[in-house]
Formats: sequence, C-alpha cells, structure tokens
Amino acid sequence: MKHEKAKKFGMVIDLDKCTGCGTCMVACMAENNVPFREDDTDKLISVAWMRVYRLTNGKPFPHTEECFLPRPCMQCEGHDGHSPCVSVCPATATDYDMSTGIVSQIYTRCFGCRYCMAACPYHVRQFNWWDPLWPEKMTESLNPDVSVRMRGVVEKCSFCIHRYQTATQKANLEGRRELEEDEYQTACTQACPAGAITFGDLNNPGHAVHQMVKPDPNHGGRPKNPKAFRLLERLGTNPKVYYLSSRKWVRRAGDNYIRQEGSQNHS
Amino acid sequence: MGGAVGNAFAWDSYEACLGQTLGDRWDVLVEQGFWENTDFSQGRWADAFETDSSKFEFAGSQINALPAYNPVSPPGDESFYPLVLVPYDSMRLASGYIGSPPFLIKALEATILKGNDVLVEVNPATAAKYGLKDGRQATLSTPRGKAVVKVHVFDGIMPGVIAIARGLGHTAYDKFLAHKGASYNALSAVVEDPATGLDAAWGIRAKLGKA
Amino acid sequence: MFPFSFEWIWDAGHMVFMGGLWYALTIMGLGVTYCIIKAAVDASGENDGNHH
Amino acid sequence: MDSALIPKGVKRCPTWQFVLWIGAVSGVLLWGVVAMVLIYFKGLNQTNMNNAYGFALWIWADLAVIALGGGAFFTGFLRYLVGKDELKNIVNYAVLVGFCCYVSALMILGFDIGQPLRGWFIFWHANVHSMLTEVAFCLSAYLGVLTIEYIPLILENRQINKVPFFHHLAHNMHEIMAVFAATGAFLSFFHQGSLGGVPGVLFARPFGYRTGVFVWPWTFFLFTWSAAACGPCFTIFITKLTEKIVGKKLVKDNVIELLAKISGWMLTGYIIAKIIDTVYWATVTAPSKGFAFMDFYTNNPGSIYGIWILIAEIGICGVIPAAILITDRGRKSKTALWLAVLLAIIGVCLNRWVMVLQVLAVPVLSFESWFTYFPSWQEIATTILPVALGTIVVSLSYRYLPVFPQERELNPYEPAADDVLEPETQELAEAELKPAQA
Repeated sequence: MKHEKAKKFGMVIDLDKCTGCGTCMVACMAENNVPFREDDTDKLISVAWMRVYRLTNGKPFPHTEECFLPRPCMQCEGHDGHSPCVSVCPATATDYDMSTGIVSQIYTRCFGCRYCMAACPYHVRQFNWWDPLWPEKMTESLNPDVSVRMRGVVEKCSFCIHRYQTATQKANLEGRRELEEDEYQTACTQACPAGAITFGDLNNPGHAVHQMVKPDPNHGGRPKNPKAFRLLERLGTNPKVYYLSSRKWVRRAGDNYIRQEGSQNHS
Repeated sequence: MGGAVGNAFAWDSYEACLGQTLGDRWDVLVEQGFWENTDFSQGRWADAFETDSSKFEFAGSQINALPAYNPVSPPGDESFYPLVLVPYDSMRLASGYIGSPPFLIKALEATILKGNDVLVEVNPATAAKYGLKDGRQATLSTPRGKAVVKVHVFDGIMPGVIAIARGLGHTAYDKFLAHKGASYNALSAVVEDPATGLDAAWGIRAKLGKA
Repeated sequence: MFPFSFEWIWDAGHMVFMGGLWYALTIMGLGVTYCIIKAAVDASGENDGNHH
Repeated sequence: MDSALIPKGVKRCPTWQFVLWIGAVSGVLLWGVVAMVLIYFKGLNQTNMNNAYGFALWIWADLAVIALGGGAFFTGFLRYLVGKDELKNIVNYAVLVGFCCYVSALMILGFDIGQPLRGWFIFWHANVHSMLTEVAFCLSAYLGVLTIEYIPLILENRQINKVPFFHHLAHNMHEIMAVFAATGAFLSFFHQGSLGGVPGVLFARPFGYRTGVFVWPWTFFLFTWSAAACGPCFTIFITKLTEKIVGKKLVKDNVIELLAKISGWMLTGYIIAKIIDTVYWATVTAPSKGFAFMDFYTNNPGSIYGIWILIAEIGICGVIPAAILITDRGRKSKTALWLAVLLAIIGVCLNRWVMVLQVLAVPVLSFESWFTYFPSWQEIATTILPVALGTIVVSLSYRYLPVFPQERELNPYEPAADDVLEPETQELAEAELKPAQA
C-alpha cells in the first residue's frame, strides 16, 4: 500500500479575495443539478450545496466591515474518519472515503431521517423538501454525470466527485496512476473570478493547498499558517476546507470563544 | 531586436543597456527589487497650484465661468420624508433592463430578497428611531410612490439613509424574477442641476413606516 | 442486518450489536413458539377428555 | 348489547355512551388521518421543519412517549424479575399503556422519514454505529415483546377465552412471562439509552454532546434512568385518570404507593445524576468547545430557551416530585401524589424537548443566530393521531378485557336480572381471571 499514498482532497478559500459575487454558487448549481423553486429566498428550506455567508464585524457605522464566506461541505475527517455525520447515518447511506477524504452521500440509500443534518453544525446537509424542479428548458442542460435527487432525501456538496472519477478513468486509460493537480478541480474552484478558491490534495506537498495552509499532521491537519483557519476548529470535526484572512475578526468568527479568552487569538 | 533597430542599438541586450545606464542602482534593483532615492523630498502641497485656493480648481477665479457651488438636495420635503433612499448594486443582481436569470435569484442573499419583498438596509439607530424590526415588513414611501419592503437592520449603512438594491421590481421576465421586490426607479425622481441642466441628486427623500 | 449485505463487516461492532439483537429475537421467537405448541397440545388433550 | 363481551362481575357504561365516546375520539383520529394522508402524498414540506430543524415535534413526541411508555418495561421488570408481587395488579395496565406508547412512536417514525417506502433500509442496511439504528431495532423488537405481553390479556376476553386453544395459550404465555419481561427489559435498556445517545453523540453540537464511557455518552444512561423513573409515574397518572373518568377505584392504594415509592427513589437517583451531568457539561465539556454555559440560554428570541427551562426541568419537575414521592406522607396525600406524577411527566417531556429541539436551536457557527420553529397543523394533528388511537385501544381494552384484577373486589356489583351468570360460564369466568393473577 506504500506506493499509493491516500489522498486528502481539500480546499483553501481566501476570504481577502472573495467578493461575494456568488459565481461559485451558480457554478455549483449548474454542475450538480441543484433544483430550483419559484421562491428560494428561505435559505433554510432551499437546496444549495455552496452557500455564501455574509459576515460583519458588528461594529457601528462607519467602522462596519463585511466579509463573504463561501461554505461548501467541509468534508470533515473527525478522528480517523469519524466525521459528525457519517457515523450517525442509520442506513449506511454516507461514507468517509479514506482514499480521497471525501464524505459521500448515496441518494438512493438515504431514506430521509435527517439525523445527519442534526449532526452537521455547518448546515451543509440539506433536505429535499419538494420534488426537484427546474425552470423550463433547463432540464435540457442538466449535467449527465450527476444524478438528480428525489424528494425526501438529504444531499450535499461532494467536492464534484464525478470529476475525480472522470479524471481518474482518463488517467488510467493513459496508463497513469496519479492525477496532475489541475486534472481534478471542483466547479466552484474553476468558476471563481477572483481566484479565491484553491483545490488540491492536502497530503501532497507539491500541491498549492498544502503550501498555502501547511496542515499540521500531528494536530489533525490544523493549519500552521497563522492566516489560515478552519470553521469550528474546536469541535474536533477536522474539516478539509481552510479559510485565509488577514483580518483578525474574520479569523475569530470562525470559532467560538468564551469571554475569558477575550483577547487571545488562536493560531 | 534585429535588423536595423538591432544594429542601431548600442548594447548587446536591453539588460546590458539597463545595467550600464543605471549603474549602481541596477545592482540594488536586481538584489532588492526596488531602489529608493533617499535624497528625494516631496514638494509642499501649498506650492503645487498657483490658484487662489492653492488647490486644484476647474476654473480659475480670473475666468469666473462657474457659478458658486450649491449642493443639490434630494427631492422631497424633509419634514415629511425624514430619510434619504439611495440605490446600490448587488453583485448577484443584474441592475439594468436585462433581468437576472433564475440562477442569480436562487443565489441571492437572504438579506436582499425574502419571499416577494426586497429588503432595504437600515442602520440600527434609524430602525430604533422609527420602531422598525429586522426582517419585518415596512412601507417605504417617497414623493414618487410607495412600496412594501422588509427591513434589514445593518450597521454598514449610514444613519438616516435607506439603501435598496437595484434590479428587482420587474414586471417582465419569468416567474423567478417578475413581481419580486420593488424597483428604485419607480420610487425615485430627478432634480435638475441649475448650472448644467443635467439630472442630478443621488437618492430621494423617503419615509419608512411599519406596514 | 445479514452477513450477506455488502456493508457487513465481521468486526466487534457488528458482532456485539447483531449478536444482541438476534439473541433477543431468538428468545422471543422460541418463547412464542413454545407457548403455541404447548397450547395446541393442551387444548387437544382437553378435547379428548371432553369426548369421553 | 355488547354485554356478552364485557368481563363478568364488572359494570360498564351503557353501549350508547361508549359509542359516543369512541365516536368523539374517532373524530380527532380522523383529523390526524387527514394530516397523515397529506404528509404521505405531498411530503415533508407539509411540516414547518427546515434544514436547521431537521428534528422537531415528531422526534420529541417519539422520545417523550417512549420515556412515558417506560412504565411498561420497568413495572414488568419489578414484577417478574425483582418479584414485587403486588404490582401484578397494575402491570396489565402498564403493559397496555406502554403498548399504545410504542405503537405511537413507531407510527410517528413512519411519518417522519422522507422516503417512507425505504423505511426498511434502517434494518436491511443497518449501520451498527448509529444510535438511530439501535433505536429502530430495539424499538421494533420491544414492541414485539409488548405485543406478546398484551396478547394474553386479549385472549382473556370472555368470549375468546371460551376457545380452549386461546385459553391455554394465554395461560402458557403467562407462565413464561418472566422470560419475555427479561428480554423486554434488556431491549428497553438499550433503546431508551440509544435515544439518549441520539443527541449525546453529536460531538459537533455542543448543547447535546456529552462525554461518556466507551461508545455510550452519559445521556445514554440518563435517558434509561429517567424513563424507568418517570414511566411508572405515567402509569400511575393514567390509572388515576381512568379511575376519575370511569368514576370508580380500580387499583388499591398500596399498589400505587409501592410503585410511587420505587419511582420516587429512581427519580431521586436520576436527578442527582442529572445535576452532576449538567454541572460537568456546563463547566468542562461545553467550555472546551468554546461555549459558556449561559450562551445556551441567552440571546434567543422571546427567551423561549431561557435558563427557566433548566430550572423547570431539574428543579420544579425533578427535585420536587422526587421529594414528594420518597416521603410516606407525600405518597399518601391525594393532591401531592397527583402533583408529583404530573410534574415528573412534565419534567421528562421537557428533558426530551430540550435534548431534541434546543440542540438544534442553539447557533453553533458564530455568525448565525438562534433558529426558531413552530409546528404546522399537519405536524400537530399527526402527533395527536396516535394519542387518539391509544385512547381508543385503552377504552376498548378496559371495556372488554380484565385489565384490572382488583376491580371486582373494589367494586362489588349485583348483576341485573338479564346478566345473571349461567352456572356453566360462571366457572369459566372464574378461570379467566386466574391467569391474570398468576
């Protein structure tokens, strides 16, 4: 097994570069056949694998600052693949893939108990409250590589796993075992006009994501880069999505601190 | 470089040219990437313009071509419309006559559109003053018209100002866009700039009350 | 639920959990079966007695 | 009209009155059925749940009825395994109420899944590491046990018991009831516990998460314990309520007092454990995840989740009923006993509410705020539906089955002329009550 090192696909999102334009969301919806509703303004019942949050520093005018925070699935590793959502699924409809680090979701296996949604603190997992529908004619532009999901099941961001499968198959046909960094990229990464999203193998020191955050293998991949942070680091979910920000209040918004910890900043 | 240009050039390459002409400074540039002239001192701003104000002026006092500056106030009676409504562009909305596609409407933030109502940004101080609560419906009225909106209490907007996103309130297009929110255009009016005759004033006086 | 499901692994988790489950189900099944058979036997014995 | 079905020697209300009562309850049932049909055909968009509130009223109702139905396993455990013989006079009713509770729970679980036709996946593709799998398995198996415990009671109906096979079957099942009771206690321990494990294992939900031993969080044991403590209170409550409705005494005071006493001591132990757990969680577990204790109880709209909820759950609905039930005077006073069982029931329901809904209401991401939820009428109707169904089952059982062995003794009754026992059936009537007392 030594010759093929397990991969750990991860993402780095530079919040200093993110403009909140929403292109990542649109690219994701188009790539992954996310359904539409006439009124999709209640974000708690609408399906969107990628969601851009709008954060403010809470200071009064004119010292108010904003920051947009795109949130795909964190693909939590937890401890040894014990991610919050995977272990709770009663029907084995979701799995942590040790060879890629991606949390899968089997739509035809899910029977909609929503325990995984209760387990996920990032609201990544979303339920199909309605039958999936698309605007007229848009059904013709659905992506054939991604299955559509039926009413009553949970779905979530897959790091565009179908792209990985396609790229791997292509490489294998060409007699290669390993993928180049740019052969497998998620739709949101490629679409971001600001170049704020970087995607790659966190286990590969040659990949940009590894160089940007310098994950610490002794602390579950905690970033060594002081500008980098992960959402809710303290919960031990061990996500594979990292954020970069030069602003302290943004980094601090990534986690919860009790008052006594007031002035210190982690990492 | 080749041909006649190459022959006319006195150095072997452009780099050699730079090395020779810049002398010591070139070495510093190669090493540090920049070179700093320590002898340089900035001129005094006061001496920069030889005008009456010692500042940049579009027309000197000698010519006297421009009328005195008079601020143009937004249309509307301040005592009846205590606030000012201004439009802003959202990255996720097409703001012209071309409508946003369903993708954008779905990606739109919940702080801009909720149900069929557009949210207007209101400073917490303003909201407190007029008894407006975050997320609640309110009636926005200007001398030009009325609209039902929802309130988004937001620190980033100046007190006394209401901001509304451009690109909503369409009556055309599909069910994903039509009849959602309100349009700034339908609520605004223009004032003529007395000097140029051009449309002026960014914003219109407005009132925001509980619906 | 059964070893032939592809997600089945012969690990401690499955052995303890499924072991406990099948143990309980077996006891319940055997108990009910015993009661039914015994009741049938008792009832037929009684019927015979009534005949004579 | 239906006098041939009514147990010998007891008095029941006239048929018209009974039909009227069942009719009224059936009206409520029908309302629930309408909502159920809507939910099955239109999907879960008929509820007010959302992606933040994936678990809501139904899961709470599930956890609550199972806790209340805990009276069945614990009374059975005390009666058959510990040997508290007096409890034979209430165990039938405890089993009946428990049966209704578990039918309710499974029914609600049936509504609650997005793809009801795939419900069997939870068994077929079971993930043994999920608390919900354990819940589903133990719940279904235990409903089987309750059915086995309930069947002999049905077989003791005056007419059914005339069939020799059924008569013997009922007798035989009573004979080995201890085996079933033991299996039931085993299953109950695990499913009550795994229901506690459901929020307890959510390590990314700081309000619900608890440390524990091996794979079981502390809530696992607390849930089992509280069900064993409060379940019998519900049995007492329902018994007392039935007595009020039918207007006569059905169970002797010493039986009720014994159950109340055991329940009181269980509740005392539970509340002490719960307080220790809460203190440890508030001072060690939650702060390690970046949450101060009061973060969980402040800044929510309308203070729905204020600190009052903890005071109500542990203090008013925990310490007070425990204190009443462990004292002889408290148990003997009618008002105090009523108050204590009611508070204990509210307390355990509140605990389940908090452990399901507050877990999800608390914002975990620092830039989010509290989530609010109010159930839709469809959710409320489908939650009341099994209650109505349970009421009908209990009413029918009370009318036609010898549920209360002490009823005849407590209510001597001279049968009317047309109801005079024939000598032949008199014998059988005697026999039919024997198994229940065995």
